[in-house]
Amino acid sequence: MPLQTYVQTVARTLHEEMRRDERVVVLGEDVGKRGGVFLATEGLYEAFGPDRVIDTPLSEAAIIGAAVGMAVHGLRPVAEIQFADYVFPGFDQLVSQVAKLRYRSGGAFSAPMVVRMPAGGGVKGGHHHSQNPETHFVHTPGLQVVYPSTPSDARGCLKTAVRGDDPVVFMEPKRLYRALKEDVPDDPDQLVPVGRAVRRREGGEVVLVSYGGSMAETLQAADALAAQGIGADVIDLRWLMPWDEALVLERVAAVGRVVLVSEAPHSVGMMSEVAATIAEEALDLLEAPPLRVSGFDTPYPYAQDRAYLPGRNRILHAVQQVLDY
Amino acid sequence: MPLQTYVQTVARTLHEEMRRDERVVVLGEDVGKRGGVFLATEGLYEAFGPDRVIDTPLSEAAIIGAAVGMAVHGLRPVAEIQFADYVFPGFDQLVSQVAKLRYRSGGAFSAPMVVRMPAGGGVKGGHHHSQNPETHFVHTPGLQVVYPSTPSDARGCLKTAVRGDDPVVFMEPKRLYRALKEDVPDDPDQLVPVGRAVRRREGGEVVLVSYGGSMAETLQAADALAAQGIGADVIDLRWLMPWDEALVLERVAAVGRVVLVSEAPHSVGMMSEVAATIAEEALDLLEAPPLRVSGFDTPYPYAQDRAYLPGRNRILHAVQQVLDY
Amino acid sequence: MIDEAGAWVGGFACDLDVPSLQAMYRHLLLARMVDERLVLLQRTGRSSFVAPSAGHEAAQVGIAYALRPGRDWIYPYYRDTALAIAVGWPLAELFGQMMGTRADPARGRQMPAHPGSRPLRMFTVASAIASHVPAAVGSAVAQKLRGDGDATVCTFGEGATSEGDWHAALNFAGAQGAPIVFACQNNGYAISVGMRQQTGSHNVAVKAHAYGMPGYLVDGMDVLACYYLMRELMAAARDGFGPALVEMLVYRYGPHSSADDDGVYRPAEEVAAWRERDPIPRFRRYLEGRGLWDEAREREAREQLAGEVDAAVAAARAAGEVPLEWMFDDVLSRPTPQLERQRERFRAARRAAGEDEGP
Amino acid sequence: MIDEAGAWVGGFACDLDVPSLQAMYRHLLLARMVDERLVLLQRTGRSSFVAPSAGHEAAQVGIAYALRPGRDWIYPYYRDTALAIAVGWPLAELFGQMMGTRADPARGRQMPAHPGSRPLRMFTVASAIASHVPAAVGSAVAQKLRGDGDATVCTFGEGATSEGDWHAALNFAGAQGAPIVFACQNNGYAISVGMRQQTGSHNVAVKAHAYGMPGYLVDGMDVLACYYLMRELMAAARDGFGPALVEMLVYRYGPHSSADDDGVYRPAEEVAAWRERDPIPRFRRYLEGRGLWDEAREREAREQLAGEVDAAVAAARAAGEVPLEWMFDDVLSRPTPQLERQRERFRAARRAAGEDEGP
Ligand SMILES: Cc1ncc(C[n+]2csc(CCOP(=O)(O)OP(=O)(O)O)c2C)c(N)n1
Ligand SMILES: Cc1ncc(C[n+]2csc(CCOP(=O)(O)OP(=O)(O)O)c2C)c(N)n1
Ligand SMILES: [Mg+2]
Ligand SMILES: [Mg+2]
Repeated sequence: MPLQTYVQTVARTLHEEMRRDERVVVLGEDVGKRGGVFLATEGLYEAFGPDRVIDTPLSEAAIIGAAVGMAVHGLRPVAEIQFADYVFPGFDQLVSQVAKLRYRSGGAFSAPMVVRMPAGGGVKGGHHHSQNPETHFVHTPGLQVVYPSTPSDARGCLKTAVRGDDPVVFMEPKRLYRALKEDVPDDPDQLVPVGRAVRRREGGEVVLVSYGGSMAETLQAADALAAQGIGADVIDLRWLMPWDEALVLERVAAVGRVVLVSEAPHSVGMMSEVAATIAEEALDLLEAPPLRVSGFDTPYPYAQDRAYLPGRNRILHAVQQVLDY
Repeated sequence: MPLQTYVQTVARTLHEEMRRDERVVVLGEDVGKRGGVFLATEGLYEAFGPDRVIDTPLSEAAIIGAAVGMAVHGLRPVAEIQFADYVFPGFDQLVSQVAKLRYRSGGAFSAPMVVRMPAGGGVKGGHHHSQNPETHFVHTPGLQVVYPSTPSDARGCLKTAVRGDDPVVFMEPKRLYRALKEDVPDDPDQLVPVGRAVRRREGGEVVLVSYGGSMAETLQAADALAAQGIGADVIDLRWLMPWDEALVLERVAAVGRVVLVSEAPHSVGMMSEVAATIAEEALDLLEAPPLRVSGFDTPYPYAQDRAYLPGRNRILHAVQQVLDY
Repeated sequence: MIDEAGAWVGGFACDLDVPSLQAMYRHLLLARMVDERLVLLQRTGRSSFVAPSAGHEAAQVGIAYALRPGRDWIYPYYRDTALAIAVGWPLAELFGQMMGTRADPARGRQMPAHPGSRPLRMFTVASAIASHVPAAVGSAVAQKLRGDGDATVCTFGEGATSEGDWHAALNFAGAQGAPIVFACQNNGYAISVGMRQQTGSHNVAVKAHAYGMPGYLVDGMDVLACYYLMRELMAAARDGFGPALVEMLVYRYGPHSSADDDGVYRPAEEVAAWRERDPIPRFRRYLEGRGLWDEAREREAREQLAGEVDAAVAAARAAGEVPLEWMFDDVLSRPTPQLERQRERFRAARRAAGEDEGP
Repeated sequence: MIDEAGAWVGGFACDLDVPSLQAMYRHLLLARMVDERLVLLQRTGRSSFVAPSAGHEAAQVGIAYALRPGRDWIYPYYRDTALAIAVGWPLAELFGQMMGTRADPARGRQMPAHPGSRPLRMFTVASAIASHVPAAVGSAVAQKLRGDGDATVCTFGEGATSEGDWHAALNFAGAQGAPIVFACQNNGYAISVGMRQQTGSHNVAVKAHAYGMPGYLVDGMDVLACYYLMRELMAAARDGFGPALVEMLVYRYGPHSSADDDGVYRPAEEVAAWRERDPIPRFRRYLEGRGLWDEAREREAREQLAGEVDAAVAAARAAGEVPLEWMFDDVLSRPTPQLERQRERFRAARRAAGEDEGP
């Protein structure tokens, strides 16, 4: 396969899945002729036409809500929310319908679908184009949540999501959309299993856990540590619900020190859950407190776009603290 | 003062505040002639008329959104969401407008308001009349969040909220609305400071932290422990954002064992944050892992209404585990 | 189509055959009887909630008869007891749902007044007002895409029309020309809030303009008027003429629900005046005028239906309580490790407390 | 009011005095020039984003002149650069906002194209489409309650009309009879999505029916038509006649934003045809016809305005960068202990890395 960016991989994967299964339909704002404002649906309209690539009115409630009825009718909708920040007008649909349908109908109905959304900061978009709302999804029972950090994972996770029997919130780190190219595998059935994390580095002195856009800074920090001769074990969670407790606990038990990196606001974030679980399950194996490096409890700022992110230096500072503890 | 139930106290407190300050207006579904479906606004319509007690159309976005413009214009709106579960159609307003207005306008505008909502289970209401969405609020920077568990606290916190300069999400545990009567203080200016928790019991063997509806079961558990000669220190958080880290850390440091009780779904709940903070700040003082007793990662069930709640026995089981550790 | 005295006033001849007309009437009767039984079950503590449908029966039965059950999709709301009955929802399932027993096809997951049935293509009701309307539109968009020649009907009260999700849904349906009929049962109140505070428009039907679809206003106390209008519109939708909005003027005779006291917000005379217009006697007068019904038939029907109701209640109760641990099922297609551990701890705590595993 | 050739075709005499007419024209000109400068600033990396308003100026200036600045409230959207300019937003603040410098009254908190001003009662723009419309209605409800005789205007594009929050807002305004005018700038596209996919209705104005308010359709390329209609409706709102919806037919000459490529979804001929209808030359023809404008005045005005723009850009840049730590302010009226600690850690990490405290 040729080298591909993240966003190209999304478009190609959708193309493959739509060719494979004619029940797969794409809907969202500007996903048709425009190919999506980030071009994540480029070429689909030309290939599959307006019935399967639907330019919707400007309403996230219509997009997510209609996907429920489509899924119940047997289609496999892949909805695009133009920015994760704009999921909120459709949030009632996600919470009240999508997440609860299987449960409340006793399994009579379910709504397998994918809700894709570019998320995260670092693109000078201000707080309405930079948020990381994963907490809202993870805390809503009935949803699967995934936030892949590489083109290959995007491909494997998207295929898993499209083919699965559950609703999946699929978050894409927009600042990595064109940041790197990868030699993406072309096996059409290579899936990333639900809930399975991956180790990106091996090392014995500290465990770094992250996901999504922050994997970039986390790996930079790990490389800086390696240059200093400090071995960091790096886990990319990928799936946030269910998340891979087993792997995290195994590595933390082995290493004893852990730093958790996520760019969402600090309070009640995904990493609060990971830290709480570690404290509950591995207290005696900890050599130092599990430290979180997060976004701040502020709306996402504009002028200080990069400073808001848990950058390399903030991660290294936390690592130093757990090493010195 | 005569003995008052929780819901009576809410109505009387609103009455006092509306009399005190003519800028205070109440709006919501059925808050007028009907006095609210729980009677939390009983008598207000008769006393203050349809201009200050507004029966709105059936739209939570209209309720919360209009409150923004009212607040900007100098009123002090108190909005009622009929059930916390129905905040979601208005969630975009809360996240995109209410929480961010002060920040995004650089302080030029702000939206001081109270958004009241009965929350929590135990009333055989199924998942659309039982949810505890506090995570969604606490994780949204720009909101204050409070969930008082007693009539007196409801009064003190509501006055603080109405008089403050910030938007406050005010959650009320509906299963306690009529469960107990209290001799509520009648000092018109007795406020509960923002962010201040309160100790409900003193004891040296385990700390129990909870808030809202679950305070009832938490106190039952503490009483059962006391009967066995085990002293439980009980903290009622009241405010969830900001929350009283200082008091929690002080008690945990003194006692070394802690159990955290909340009826919201387990993953990424308020108690994930409390546990993570304890692990970060008081690791070496812990004699046992901080255990959480929570609602489950399921939609709120109907038939098993009470079993879903973190009841006395589940709390006692967790206490036993931390004591035996 | 039939006036208050029961005379046919339609501009064409009624083409329903006699058995259908009689079945329609029996469905109206049955719905009213079920409603009364539900109120009783709630009062005696066997059920926790009722949303009475009395006064809405003609509208709902009219809708039901315009559908092709098992083909067209139905997206109902909580007051649609008569609709559910008339499309053939087994009464034992109905009472199972209302009492939360094992007879509930939804396994006791929701409060009473939340019908649903996969074989009948009846989407399970959700409490959150208007939240089902976008899903209904998705169903219709899928029908159009698949070209299967079916259509969808979606019901709600007039209060629902104020919600943003309702608007989003109708607007999308209009843009797509999707085969769906939106049937609003306007009873003048959303709990206590009357039409004047609900919206600035004089009626609901006019709101159709906003979506480029036709809007209709029909007497919801006239079962044949509702039936014929719905039949036309469902056929038009199936034939590719796109969506329509229907407003059916009805009245709810009872309180909003078992938790409501309607005396606070509406005058007794108003209720009494609408009682005069009760759709069931009105349709009976029509049938009697044609010699298709009489007192003997009435007595016989009531007896037989009462027997069916009794049997269904008994069956629903006999099915037994829903097991405690069903609470953990059906969240996703497979439980997460997180939920597995929560279930384990739940069991351990119960064991430690000497509680049994539940029914 | 003025035809394409610039002739007055109103049914009454234009009552605006000469200085106002000339000021109006200068505002149109200035807005276009600012727009061009913004595009330039973005291309040269001085700003990160532009939402061009070229083609919308007549609608926006018409609205602005119908307001009583500092009394009526304005709830604008991101494309309202000309509106902000015409109500008197200081250009240095405008460029400060666009470049995120200290000259921004909002302290560099939002991306470009987000005006706001407390003294002008201009609510700070939010990116989330239609999210400001309910707030605008709240403003009008408060005005009604306080009886202060003012009104509110709220603007948005036609795409915004599909959002649920938009509907919730208009419906509430209708039910309350609140003093507000909703002014929709319909440029035919929501990014790439045309009216046909946006809604089933033929136009936006007709949607007013759903809310029991009057709906108007006006040529948005005719500044006087926009002005007179808005003046009437604002006055009616202030006088207690309730809300109204206005649809102004405009065209956006540029791409949706600096991140867009409009060539993908609309034909060049369409853009060219609308260029022919440019509102600025059209109004100039009118003024020239009355002898109120000529080439010399044009040259002089352009020179003077260019000078103002240059000075404002320079002042906005000179104000300097926004300090790093302003990021932590204005979340609530006082920082939470949680945020205080986060700020402390942020400082500590920067110190440890040898980074300075920032500007
Ligand atoms: C989103 C949401 N908000 C509020 C409620 C509470 N509620 C239940 S029924 C109801 C009134 C509904 O009125 P209408 O739509 O006219 O239907 P009706 O009950 O009159 O048949 C309200 C406000 C709800 N269920 N969902
Ligand atoms: C809630 C929300 N969804 C999506 C977007 C992304 N978006 C920004 S502008 C736009 C199109 C708006 O079109 P319209 O309302 O017609 O205004 P115009 O830009 O044409 O003036 C979209 C979809 C957004 N800002 N907010
Ligand atoms: Mg109603
Ligand atoms: Mg537009």
